Amino acid sequence: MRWALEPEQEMFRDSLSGWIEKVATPPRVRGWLDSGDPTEFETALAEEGWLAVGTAEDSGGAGGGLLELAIAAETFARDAAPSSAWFASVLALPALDAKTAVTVIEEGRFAALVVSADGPPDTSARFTVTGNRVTGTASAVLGADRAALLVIPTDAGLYLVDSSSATITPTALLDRSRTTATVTLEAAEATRLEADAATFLAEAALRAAVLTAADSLGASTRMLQLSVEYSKQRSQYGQLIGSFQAMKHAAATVLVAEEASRSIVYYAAASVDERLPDAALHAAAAKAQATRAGSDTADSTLTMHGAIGYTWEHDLQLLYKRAKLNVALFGAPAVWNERIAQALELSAA
Amino acid sequence: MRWALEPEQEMFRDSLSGWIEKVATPPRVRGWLDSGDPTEFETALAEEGWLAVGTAEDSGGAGGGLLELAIAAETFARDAAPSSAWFASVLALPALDAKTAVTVIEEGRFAALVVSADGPPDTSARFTVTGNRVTGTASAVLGADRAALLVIPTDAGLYLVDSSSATITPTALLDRSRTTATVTLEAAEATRLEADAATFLAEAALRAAVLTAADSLGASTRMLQLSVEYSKQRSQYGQLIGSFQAMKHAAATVLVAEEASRSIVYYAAASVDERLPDAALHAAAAKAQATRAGSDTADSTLTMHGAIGYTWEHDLQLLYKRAKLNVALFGAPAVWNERIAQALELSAA
Amino acid sequence: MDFTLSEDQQTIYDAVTELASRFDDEYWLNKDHAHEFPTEFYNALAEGGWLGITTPEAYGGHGFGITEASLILEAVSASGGGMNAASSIHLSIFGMHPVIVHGSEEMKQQNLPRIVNGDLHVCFGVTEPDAGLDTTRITTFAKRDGDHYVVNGKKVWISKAMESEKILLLTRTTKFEDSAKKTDGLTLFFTDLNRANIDVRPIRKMGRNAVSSNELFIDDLHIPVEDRIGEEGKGFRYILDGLNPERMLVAAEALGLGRAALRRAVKYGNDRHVFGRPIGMNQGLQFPLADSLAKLDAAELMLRKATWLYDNGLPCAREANMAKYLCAEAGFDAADRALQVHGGMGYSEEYHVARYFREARLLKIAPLSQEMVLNYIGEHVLGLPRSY
Amino acid sequence: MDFTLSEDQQTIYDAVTELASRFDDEYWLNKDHAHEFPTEFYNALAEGGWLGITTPEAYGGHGFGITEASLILEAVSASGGGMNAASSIHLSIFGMHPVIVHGSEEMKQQNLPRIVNGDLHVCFGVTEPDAGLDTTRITTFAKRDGDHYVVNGKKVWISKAMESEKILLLTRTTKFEDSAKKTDGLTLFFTDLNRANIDVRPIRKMGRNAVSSNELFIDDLHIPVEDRIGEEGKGFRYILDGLNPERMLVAAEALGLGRAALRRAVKYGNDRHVFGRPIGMNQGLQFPLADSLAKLDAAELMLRKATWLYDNGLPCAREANMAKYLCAEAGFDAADRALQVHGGMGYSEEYHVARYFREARLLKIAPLSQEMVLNYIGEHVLGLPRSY
Repeated sequence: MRWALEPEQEMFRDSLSGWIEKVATPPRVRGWLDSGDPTEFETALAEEGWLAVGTAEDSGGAGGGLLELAIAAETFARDAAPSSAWFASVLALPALDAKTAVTVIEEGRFAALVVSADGPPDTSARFTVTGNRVTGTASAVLGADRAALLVIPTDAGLYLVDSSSATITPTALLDRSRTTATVTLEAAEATRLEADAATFLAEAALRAAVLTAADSLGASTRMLQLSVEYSKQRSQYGQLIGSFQAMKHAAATVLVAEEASRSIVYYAAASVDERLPDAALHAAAAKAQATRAGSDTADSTLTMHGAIGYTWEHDLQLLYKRAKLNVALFGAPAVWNERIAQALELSAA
Repeated sequence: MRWALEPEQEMFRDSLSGWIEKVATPPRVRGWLDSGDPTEFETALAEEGWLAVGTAEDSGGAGGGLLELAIAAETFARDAAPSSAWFASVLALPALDAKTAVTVIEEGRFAALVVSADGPPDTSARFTVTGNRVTGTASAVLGADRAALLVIPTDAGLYLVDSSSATITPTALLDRSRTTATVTLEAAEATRLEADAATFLAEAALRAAVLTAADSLGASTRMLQLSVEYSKQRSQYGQLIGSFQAMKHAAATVLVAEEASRSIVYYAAASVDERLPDAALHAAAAKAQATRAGSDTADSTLTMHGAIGYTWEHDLQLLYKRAKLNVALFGAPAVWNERIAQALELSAA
Repeated sequence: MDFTLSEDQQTIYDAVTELASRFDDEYWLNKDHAHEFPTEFYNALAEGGWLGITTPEAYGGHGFGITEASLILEAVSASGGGMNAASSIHLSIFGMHPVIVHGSEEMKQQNLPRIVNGDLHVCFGVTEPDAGLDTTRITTFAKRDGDHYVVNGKKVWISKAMESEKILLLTRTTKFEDSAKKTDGLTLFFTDLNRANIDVRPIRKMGRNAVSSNELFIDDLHIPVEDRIGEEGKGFRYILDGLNPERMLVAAEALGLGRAALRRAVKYGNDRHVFGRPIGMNQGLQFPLADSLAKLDAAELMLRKATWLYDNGLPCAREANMAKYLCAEAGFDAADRALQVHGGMGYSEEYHVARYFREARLLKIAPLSQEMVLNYIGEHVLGLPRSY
Repeated sequence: MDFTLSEDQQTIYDAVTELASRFDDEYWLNKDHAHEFPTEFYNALAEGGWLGITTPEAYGGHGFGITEASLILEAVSASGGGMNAASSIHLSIFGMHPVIVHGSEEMKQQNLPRIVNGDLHVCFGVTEPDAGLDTTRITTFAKRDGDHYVVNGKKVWISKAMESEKILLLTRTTKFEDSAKKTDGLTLFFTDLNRANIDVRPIRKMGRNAVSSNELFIDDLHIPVEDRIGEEGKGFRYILDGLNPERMLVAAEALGLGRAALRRAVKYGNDRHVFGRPIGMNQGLQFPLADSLAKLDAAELMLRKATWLYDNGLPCAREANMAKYLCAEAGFDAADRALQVHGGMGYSEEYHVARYFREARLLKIAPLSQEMVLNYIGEHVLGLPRSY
């Protein structure tokens, strides 16, 4: 049994971390979030080739699979980077033909899979097709407002639509580091994609689950880090608050949850990559475990910060809201629980 | 990154599982627990060579490390096997010279590390030495009542004592599948062991943490399995109870915790084996995560069973008590939390 | 508003607390281990006149309400007697309610004074293995035959059946499928627990072992018509009356158990020193205990409100259910935390908290699971759709 | 025992509920988004005479107690106004307590009627960045200079300072290190919030944005001696009086917020259909809501007991602390679950529950963290050693 990342995976993680620390500094992130315009980040992301990771080389990608994407999601979340365009694109890319994929990756023409982030991607309502015209609406589509290309699941397979032929209305999220939008198509011109819709969406659901889990993991890491830093500065009753046992136990509990989450998230990513028989179960478990742990961590670390964590000035609130959104993003725990329970075959059906 | 067990580890797991299912059938386990005499199990365990796993070949072992031992602990717990003698021996073995180790393994002369299971092994009170005579007492020593050889941590290093020169008083545990005893030595004749006490005990603490975590994992697996079986038989309000959403969610939550626990337990075992820099942290996280999850699982599955789970007749109570004991065994969460918090360096010391 | 107990109520609580304190933890530990009914305790309560707390004065009792009854059960449980103490007297305290309200004068005169003086032990035979929580699904059948009924069937989880002379027995006199409403066709008896026709088999269980829980196999039991309570076919309605008070009493027992556990945890937290300081100084230990106290105090208020409502003839289902839920939750959490403070299950019997823990766990399952309470609140209080 | 509100209390609660219902969720959403004080709401409350609920009749108020005050704040919070509504009137409702008890007759005559009619907005200047929860550690210093004091220092988390004409200001007149007891040497003023010498900077925060929270930089502020409340050096004692009532009022606000969130969750659970059935049928959703109702109801009882004790002059610290703890916990859990029912943070503003959630979270931190309450219970009620 081997438990370390492969050397090239470690290298990827380290170089992405290095890049994001340089590019997505706290003031810059603040700027993108306050203005609601993360173009600068998205452009840099594409130009530096990070969008290529996770896609096969013959589709213009740099290779690597879901494990690499999970590492990327974790890294982006740590700095509350506005990663919706990236997340939307990596979900959509496997549906695209090689030529289109190349334009996405090389030209930074972000794509989005048009499914409601209210539930798992494979449960979203389908659009309808007449001829090569697609009609329908989907709410809460992650990153749709940032996309040039839209992958539309319809009752007759997957279609590709240019975002200029869609009505895209952004929704304000409490978590300002991500964006969703309502996408409406009225007989929009569309191109049929070859990928099998059912297979693609089932896998997209697992990918979305693992990447959302990885996002929570990254957010948790940062929230704990902020708390540890804060505990070394803040005194109460003549002692640094880090010396209070309640503080220590809270931090320890957060770390335990993070370690457990990391194990299951990486394992689930590898399991989906390797198409293990229980991959769906692992992805669901990762989603449930890591997003719940992330939400608990958000509450614990906010408590550790006291009122300062509640201010707009402190970075904690960015991560707090991000972790909270992840719980519901692409399916609330209840929905994933149903899938897990199904795998358990609880009632003799 | 590879996430599967090595082929030989899988083989070991499968053959041990096969053996335990044959040997430790529920009625037999009941018999051992009711009579308080697990000799039959212990003898078979030694005779079939399972005690050799986890010890180097030149000490009479069959090779393998903590990961193999964790797999064994998990397997034993699944059937509520009376594994204290085994657990005590694998903690003690690394302190023994090769010749003595061989007698333990080949003759089934079980050994015990004489530390109180009230806390981590490296915090237990030391015995005192005068000449080659050892004096002192330790309460709640796991498996001491089953051991022929006692490894005694003293203020002057590790000593080996024959259990015939000790006063050993068993304590009744609520979990009847394990045993502890108070060990008292009054100027007992002892042989100095070469292993460095501090190093050995520090590692014993990590091993105890990981193996207790693995025990909870095994107990959890079985409790969930019993619940799933029960849910297929029991009807309420005209429906199989497995069809109630509360039941499904409870089962799903248990499974999620189990998957997350398995990831971190195996990872921690490998980390201790490979002496990774953060091995102590991983072991502590595994102990905290898996035993807490095991305790939660015990409560959830008891709820799923309703009153039947509360009866002596049903196997659930065996696992329930086992999982509950594991929380406190070798150190309550609070104690391990302190260690984790120390690693986080919360207050600028 | 007024949050104080009446003088009588306070006196009752204090007197029973004093009386129960004469039976220490060792007493209960030994009874539990030996699976032995706590006769000395039961007799002491009977001699003190407490068993007749709710029995009308005309039959030798005190005619008090459910508030006073709950205070007695809470006090005996909180003394450290826990569920063993409470279960030994539970049915005497309030179980005869159907007899008091619907029984014949003769039945009352013959039996109630004997309940009050402790001479008559009774049990309550409702639950069945295949019916579970859905009481209307019981199948134990009483067939009328002249001046008596012939009963056949099976009961399970019948507390104190081993020790009882009589049983309140719920049967069907019309089959489920032949009843117009599913709550019709049930008939209640108060009759001798005749061992010739009722085989009583104790169930071995994790806790509360001083008072038996039993399976009953009823084979051609003949019950005289005079032993029927009220009218044929109305048994369900008669026991329904008692459901809310029953929940309140169980809540009181859970509450008392939580108090007993918390008391021991605090004592241990102060007494036990590690690294030269009491372990109670650790926030990791202290905060959960403080939380438990707050939850127990809040649950107590809900219980008091519920019993006050009932005694004043006001609707109380919401509060009765919540009291059971909150007390069982708070009581178990307190016991669980007390166990953790003591270093886990291992050293259990020595510190008694393991006994509290085992008993507290039972109260989350029986006589009504926490989930069924949530179903009730969700459907009948919040107005959400039925979920099962 | 008696668990019913008095007729007056019920009338107050109903009337304020009715009045508050005229300000709908959209109103509060807009105020929150615009960071705009809810003047219309405030004025409506003032016109209704509710701001003077605890002010003595001699000064134009109603002279009611903390029970009535808490009912008003609970009602406005539960209306959906939440903390924005409550904080806009909170200090008018009870904040003048030190003035009423210890202020000069002139101070009372000049100010209290203006509080009652809503003309005078006030804030409370106690907390400081470096003192945190330990009020005795404040350093804002008032140096006596003839017929006035000269004040310098810094305050933080001062609610409504932006909107206020006057401030209740706690200072040190003797330094901590020169005071015999750490609670000595603090002096309380009620004075003009003079912008020339007090720089008021709002703090941007996650929620409750219709009422500002501020940092105050005080630079050579001159306060006339007449603006001093009571004696020099006794300020800590004066504000100590108000600590328990303050906890009760915060509890009432948290409780109201929880009720508002739960109401929306239940409505959504009934209205929203997925796969042809209301999502409220799911036990995974229904059970947590039912649990929340039980916890809110229990927390309410603790709050009522606390205010009843205070109004009857009985010791109430245990209950006040528990009420704050339980209401904040139950209120937040209800809001958190309401959010989950709605499918998470995303669609927040549309359903208002995200606003409740943000506000409910604040109440676990401020004005007193849950952990400090647990410290209090652990040390002063359970008798465990001090842990910090």
